[in-house]
Amino acid sequence: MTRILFFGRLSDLAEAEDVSLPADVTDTEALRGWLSARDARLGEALARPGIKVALNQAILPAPAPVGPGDEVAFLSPLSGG
Amino acid sequence: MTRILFFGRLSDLAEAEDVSLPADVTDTEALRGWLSARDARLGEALARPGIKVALNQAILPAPAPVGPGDEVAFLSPLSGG
Amino acid sequence: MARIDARVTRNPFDPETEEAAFRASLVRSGALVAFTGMVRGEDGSDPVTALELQHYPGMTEAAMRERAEAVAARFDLEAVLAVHRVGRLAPGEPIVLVACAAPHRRAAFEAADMLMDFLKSRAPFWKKEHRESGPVWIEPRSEDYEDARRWDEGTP
Amino acid sequence: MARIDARVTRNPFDPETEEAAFRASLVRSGALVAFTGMVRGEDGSDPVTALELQHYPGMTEAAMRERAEAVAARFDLEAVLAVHRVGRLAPGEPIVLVACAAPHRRAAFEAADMLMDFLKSRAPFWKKEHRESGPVWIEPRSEDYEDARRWDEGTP
Repeated sequence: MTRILFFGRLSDLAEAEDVSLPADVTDTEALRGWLSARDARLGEALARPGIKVALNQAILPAPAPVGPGDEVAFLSPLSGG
Repeated sequence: MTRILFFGRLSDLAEAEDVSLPADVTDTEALRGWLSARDARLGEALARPGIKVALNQAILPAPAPVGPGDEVAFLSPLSGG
Repeated sequence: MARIDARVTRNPFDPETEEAAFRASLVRSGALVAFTGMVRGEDGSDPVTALELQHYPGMTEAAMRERAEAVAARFDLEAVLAVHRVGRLAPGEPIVLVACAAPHRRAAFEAADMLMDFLKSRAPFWKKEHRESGPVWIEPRSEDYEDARRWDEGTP
Repeated sequence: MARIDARVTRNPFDPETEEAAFRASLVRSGALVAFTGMVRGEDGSDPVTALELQHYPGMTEAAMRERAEAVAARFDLEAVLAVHRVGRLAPGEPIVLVACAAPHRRAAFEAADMLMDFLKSRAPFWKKEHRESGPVWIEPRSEDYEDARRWDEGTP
């Protein structure tokens, strides 16, 4: 299973879930496409500028391989303080 | 009477006093000279760079007339905070 | 290296109590700069009724510590404190406290400033304002990103 | 115009108690920056045993208020607090507290920074350190004057 998380504005559109990824979803970019195909509204939000992807709690500078046991988080623009 | 005050390093060398100024001491610069003539060590300290003169609690940009009822303060470099 | 205390709290916290304990721990500092951020309520015709703060448990705490370490590596500091609230907050409630203690005041000021800039746009927190007109997710303004960039290596 | 509270005290004061009262008075601020200056004791081989702070009664209070007003005229602030201790202080004791509250954090940071720069070299206080080797009058370093000049009109 792969854990998928959503934060900020994205968390209004999708719940955290544990999924078995299809065989062709092997990196974070393919995962984004797969999630977008399942839910057009979420897909639109994931395509917005400023969305970051974290793999196992580290923000990715570029798409990276993903598989069972990983935790992938889609992050709306950060806003603390 | 004119009140003379000393602050900071200068306060180690001279006490506050109320004086009747001689007739020829009519401005703050003459007052500095008169005090220096009375006490060479104080005079040396008053000649150091950074000494400011306040007349009636306002720092003077240049020598100013002084007379009975005035309060003149000689200020070592300010150091708060 | 400075002592670092970086925490996320779901419960309300008292900035002055935290600061007093922080100050009592100091032995070589002459300067302490503390920043407290509070939920602003009054804001024209559409006041904020609550602020909701989300974080990414685990990642957020690690990021706060990492940001605090970056600040401590840059300035001569004795200690750094960062406390960040999450959950649902009422107007006036403290959101964040950052305190930096240093031998000299310039380091304390700049360190607190830098750490706040980092927490504002580079730590995994998300803010949703509940207003009378409805909820609004808050995103950093372009000046928040610029503020944070001021501290980047090689930035003019 | 911001509310201003500028005070000289011969008695010890508690920065966090002052700050708590200051924070409780705020209605429109999202940011509070507080600077606390403390007597440094440890300083190599010749530690400070006491700090003596002199002021010019009347003139000092007026100057503190004037400096606080200059800061309030420059930034969008809700309130400014400045408390400055005089008399004989022990190592660790607070010397000065400056707190600035503003709707936005940049104004609060810069205002507190500016007010401290002004108190450091442009307010009538004098500091004498008592060290094991004897007493030393402290004068501003050239960087203290430069720090204060940063805020002058027309300075680049």
